[in-house]
Amino acid sequence: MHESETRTVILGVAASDSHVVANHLIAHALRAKGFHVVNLGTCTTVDEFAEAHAEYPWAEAVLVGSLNGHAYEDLQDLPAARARGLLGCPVVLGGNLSVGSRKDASHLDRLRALGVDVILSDPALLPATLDELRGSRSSGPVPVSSTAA
Amino acid sequence: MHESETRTVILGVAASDSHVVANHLIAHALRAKGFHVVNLGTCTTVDEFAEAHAEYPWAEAVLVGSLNGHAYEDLQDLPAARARGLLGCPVVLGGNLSVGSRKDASHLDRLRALGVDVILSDPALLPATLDELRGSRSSGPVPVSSTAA
Amino acid sequence: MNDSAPLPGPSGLPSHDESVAYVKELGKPTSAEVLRSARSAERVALQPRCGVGSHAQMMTLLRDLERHARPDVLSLTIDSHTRLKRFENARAVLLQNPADLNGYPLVTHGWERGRELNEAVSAPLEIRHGSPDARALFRTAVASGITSFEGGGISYNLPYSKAVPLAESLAAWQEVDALCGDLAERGLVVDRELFGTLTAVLVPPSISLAINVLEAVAAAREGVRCVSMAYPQGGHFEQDVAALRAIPALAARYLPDSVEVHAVLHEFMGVFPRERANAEDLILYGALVARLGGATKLITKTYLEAYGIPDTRANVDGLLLASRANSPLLGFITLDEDRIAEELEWILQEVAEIVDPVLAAPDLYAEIASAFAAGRLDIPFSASRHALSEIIPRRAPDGAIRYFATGSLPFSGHTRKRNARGLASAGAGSAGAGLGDMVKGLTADINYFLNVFGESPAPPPS
Amino acid sequence: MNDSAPLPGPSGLPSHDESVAYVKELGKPTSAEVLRSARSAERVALQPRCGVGSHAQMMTLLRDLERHARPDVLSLTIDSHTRLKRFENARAVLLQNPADLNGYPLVTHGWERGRELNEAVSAPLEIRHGSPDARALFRTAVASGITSFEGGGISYNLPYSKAVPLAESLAAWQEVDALCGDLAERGLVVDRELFGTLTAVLVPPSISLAINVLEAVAAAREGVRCVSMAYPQGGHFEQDVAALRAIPALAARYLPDSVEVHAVLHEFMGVFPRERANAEDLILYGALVARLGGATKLITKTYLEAYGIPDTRANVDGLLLASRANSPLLGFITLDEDRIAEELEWILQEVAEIVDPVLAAPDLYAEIASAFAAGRLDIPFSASRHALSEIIPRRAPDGAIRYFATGSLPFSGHTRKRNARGLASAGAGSAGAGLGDMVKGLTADINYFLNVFGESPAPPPS
Ligand code: B12
Ligand code: B12
Repeated sequence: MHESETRTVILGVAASDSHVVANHLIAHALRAKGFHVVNLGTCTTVDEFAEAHAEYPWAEAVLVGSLNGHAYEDLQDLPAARARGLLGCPVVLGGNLSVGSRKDASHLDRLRALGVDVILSDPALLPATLDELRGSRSSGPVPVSSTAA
Repeated sequence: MHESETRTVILGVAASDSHVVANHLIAHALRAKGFHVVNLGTCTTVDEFAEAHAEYPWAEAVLVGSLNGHAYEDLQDLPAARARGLLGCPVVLGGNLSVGSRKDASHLDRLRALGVDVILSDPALLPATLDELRGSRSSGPVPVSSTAA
Repeated sequence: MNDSAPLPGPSGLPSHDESVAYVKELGKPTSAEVLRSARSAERVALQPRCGVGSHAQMMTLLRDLERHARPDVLSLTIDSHTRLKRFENARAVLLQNPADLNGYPLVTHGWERGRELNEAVSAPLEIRHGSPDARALFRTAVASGITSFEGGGISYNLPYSKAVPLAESLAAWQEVDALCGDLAERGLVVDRELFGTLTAVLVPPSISLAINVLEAVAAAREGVRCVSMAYPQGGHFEQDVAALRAIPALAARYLPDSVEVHAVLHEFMGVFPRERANAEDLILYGALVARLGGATKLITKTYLEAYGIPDTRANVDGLLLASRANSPLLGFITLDEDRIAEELEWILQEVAEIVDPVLAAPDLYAEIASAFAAGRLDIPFSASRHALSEIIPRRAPDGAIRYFATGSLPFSGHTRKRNARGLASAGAGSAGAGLGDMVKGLTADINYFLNVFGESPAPPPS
Repeated sequence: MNDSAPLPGPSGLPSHDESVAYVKELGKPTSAEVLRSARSAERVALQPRCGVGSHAQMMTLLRDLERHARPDVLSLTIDSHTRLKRFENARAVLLQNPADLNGYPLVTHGWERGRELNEAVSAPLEIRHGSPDARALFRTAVASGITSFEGGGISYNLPYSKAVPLAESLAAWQEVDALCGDLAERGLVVDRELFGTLTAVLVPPSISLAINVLEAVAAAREGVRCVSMAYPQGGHFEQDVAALRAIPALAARYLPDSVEVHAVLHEFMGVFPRERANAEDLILYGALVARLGGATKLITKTYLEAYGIPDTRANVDGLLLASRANSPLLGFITLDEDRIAEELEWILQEVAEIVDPVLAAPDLYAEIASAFAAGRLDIPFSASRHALSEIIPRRAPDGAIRYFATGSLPFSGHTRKRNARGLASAGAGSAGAGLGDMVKGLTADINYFLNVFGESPAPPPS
């Protein structure tokens, strides 16, 4: 696995979703911390994330934002991609992850079942989360459900 | 029965009740129509109404206002007074006749059961009602439940 | 807690010292403290009217209001048997059907239950009632640890009873005020709220404020340290704002510095629109008047006002809507300050013309009684025989409340002319008009907000 | 009506004439008619956002909103698969779990069901969506008898999709506009609402209005006769009022008299307070801005905004609260007219500097596309690659939205200096500040109302 001097992450917003303000801010903030951010922007399908990861295989994580409530539907292709050996890095998801105002925990479970590794709500926690993921990665397999949400 | 040239009515507000604005207006309005109004004002018990009727036996009716919701409690002594042969004229009641915002018809029934002859909501109907009562009186007994409410 | 259980018998009341200690241990602020902190935070404290006959239901009502609307002060509105000391009637109805009571019969329930209510919520309680002689009720309230008590020898007599002489009610309230003075010395400041709302309908601001001033001066002399002067929203914006702003000016002029004075607004207390949307417009309007007039506290109404005592949900909704007036986002509103200043000047002038002669007399209480007997003091639509109700208020074309007849009030020619001028254009003043016309005009003035909203003046279902 | 029944297959659409006749027979006013009468009554028409996946639930939702809140116009908010023409995804989710859709997939449900919805309520419907290419959706809407359609070649592309070229979306919307022209000739005026709200967050008024003007000019050229220009409440009172008042001025300057133009306000579309009371303060504030700015229509929010798509009750409550702004009792409010006039002048100046060069070009559509490519036209926080997002908005200390970076907008030196001056005192302009600081500052500007209400910037539960 290639390790560059600057740490790389892939960032994007889920396939049916055009909410982009947080995406802009997260990209800026991670760049200010020295990350190389490959920002795929809004309306990014799982395939596009996978292509980007193939292009930047040293990327530490794929960071997906989803605000419009369609996270589950938009990540339907994640298990298939993983089955094809793609997107071998942790997938971190954040935003507003289901439709409606009263959220129960089950919608997070079904996202984890799709293969989402970490669910975060506060983007300020991203750098620490990335550090932790890198730590656990060098010592073992990707943690399956560490979460700060 | 004594019949004076000017028609007389007895007016007052129920025993526990001090709401007096409508009482003032009704008195003014009936006087403007030529009635002699014996206005007993607020907080008038059944006994006081009965005394006034004894003093003005030619009064055509006793007009009772009740706004605070206590009409039923405040007229508890009406059956006893009637039993003693007092208040032989029609008793007309108007106002806000029970406690609470959603009224059902039963509270009117129990007032009629106490001996209230007419329940009116709009004081503008008083002159016509008094005419009608006088008409039916000269031809027969007091009507027991004519109502415009 | 169980209304079908026997009511507690008349029981010995605890001493003032015990009650003061109880309030300290209660672990909640007094009304006076709540008012002080609302004022320093520049927000309007909110308070609903609420009172039901049953103790269990009263507990539930207070808790529900607190949980859903977080009012700053909660009311125990007392039933109208109790306020007339018809304690036996209150007891009879309570035992038979507590829902028939239009308020909570505290004396009948007793002070131990009063403490239960007090402990059930974190907002302080105020007793709202209408008793010409409130001594028994006051003692029960203090024993219950209740820190705010409404009323006064004039304001809880004339609008509420028919035949109680003023000398009697003034003496009873002098005792209540003196008890407050005693409590203050023992470390408990009771908020004494004066009921300047009077008969609520078309009350000229200077009448409301003059009665407030007289009662406040009397209370201060007995040692009362926290006075809330209440004014009923009349419906004309600049006039109402000016009336609220007059309160601190009057306090500065007539009361010692040692007395804290708060302005309280009653949301409109006259004929309310029946349609919910219209009623809510009026509720929000009232709350904005309170905020912009600098009131410390607002007594709220509900969209069911035209129908009867509201249910809890409506009461909560009324509080929540009114609380929008405390929004930090209303700084953009500017007012017609010139117009307000003009009204303020007029109001202060009229109040001075009414109260200065009374305050100059050697015996305040005797002078109040004889001034009312002579009409030098007066209120419109008195429920009592002991006020002449010679004054007749009307609305000017802009909605402001003016004197159509000033009766025997000792007004200057200037004041009388100004009022007549205000009404002249209304055509209200046509001296030749008959009684019928006058009643019609007055009725239209009373139905003012129905007209604003285009509702017919048909009365609500009885 | 039953979602588990097979969906209607793609069916032939009725002709324009049939649809026009259908609307006439529907027995309810068109959106354009509702807007016109709201304007002449000087009230703000109210409209909620609302859309759920299931047809049966959509019926219930519309009926419940109408019954409890009587909005003037009702929305069909379309799901975000449909807006990206991912009709197959919409169908898949609909069959599997309609509650997972964030809107009503009208194309998938089909126009017959659209008519069912239309017939279920007495308010006219508007389609709100976000489609760069809305032709299929528009045709289905017209066939459903729906008389208001939101969007535009710029405003429904840049905020909503990543890679659709402007030429493509402009062409698609030119077709929609031309269809509206055809319908107008056949007697049905469709209200075409432009989505000047754009990316909603920190949108400088002149950007919103410039895009509105360009889309309106394009629409008018195709025969559109009723245009609603929408502007997102930014949060600064005088700036927002000025922006709304700019709309009739811009219409007079840039559009033929034959086009009716309405101003529409979107209640605040950025980070919303989480506490219900604070959210409601903001909702009422937005409604007052609409009223005082002279908007014809207001798109409402709910106290659940920070959490997700609201339930019906919250939507009703939001409408009822906003309707207080139509109160006849707010005549007392006067505004800082000088400040508003100054903002208005600036806004009109900035809009002219942005749109005049574009409108001077021979081919409007080509010029729009190349101006965006060059940054002469731009929007902040673009979701699309086809706008540069070189412009960076910031809040001045008073909360007004100013340009921190004007990118390649063809602004005069005067305009640039004025914006810089506005921000200078914010410390926002310190040129030496790093990216981290800029992001911090921007984030604080975005979280503006959280700060106003003292809420922590912690995000709502995901
Ligand atoms: C602005 C906005 C828009 C703009 C977006 C412009 C743009 N291109 O960005 C417009 C008007 C176009 C829009 C459209 C829609 N929107 Co919108 N929108 C909003 C709004 C008002 C603010 C969002 C925003 O920018 N916030 C500022 C940023 C900085 O914060 P944020 O996005 O909330 O993100 C925070 C966290 O979620 C987290 N986060 C975000 N991404 C990530 C990623 C990672 C990896 C991590 C760790 C954290 C993280 O960090 C951020 C800071 O705390 C919100 C409601 C609100 N008030 O929050 C609704 C909201 C998100 N939208 C919503 C909806 C439904 C839509 C639509 C689908 C509506 C429709 N059916 O037409 C459309 C379609 C868009 C689409 N195709 O997806 C809903 C989502 C509902 C739900 N989940 O139940 C919301 C919540 C509104 C609501 N209450 O109903 N919207
Ligand atoms: C002003 C007012 C007061 C003033 C009264 C001053 C006074 N002395 O007159 C004050 C502030 C003192 C007051 C006190 C109380 N009030 Co009060 N009051 C009102 C208010 C706001 C307006 C009443 C009014 O004057 N209207 C103007 C006149 C012209 O109209 P009206 O009285 O409604 O009468 C109309 C009809 O009812 C009818 N009518 C009246 N009398 C008669 C008589 C006849 C014969 C006929 C045919 C028709 C008729 O004609 C009138 C014109 O349409 C009403 C609510 C409202 N907005 O209507 C509450 C209201 C009447 N009060 C109410 C209550 C409960 C009280 C209190 C008991 C509260 C308490 N527990 O402390 C006290 C106690 C008073 C007592 N001892 O009875 C309730 C009654 C509740 C119920 N029935 O469910 C009301 C409805 C408020 C409410 N929504 O809760 N009140």
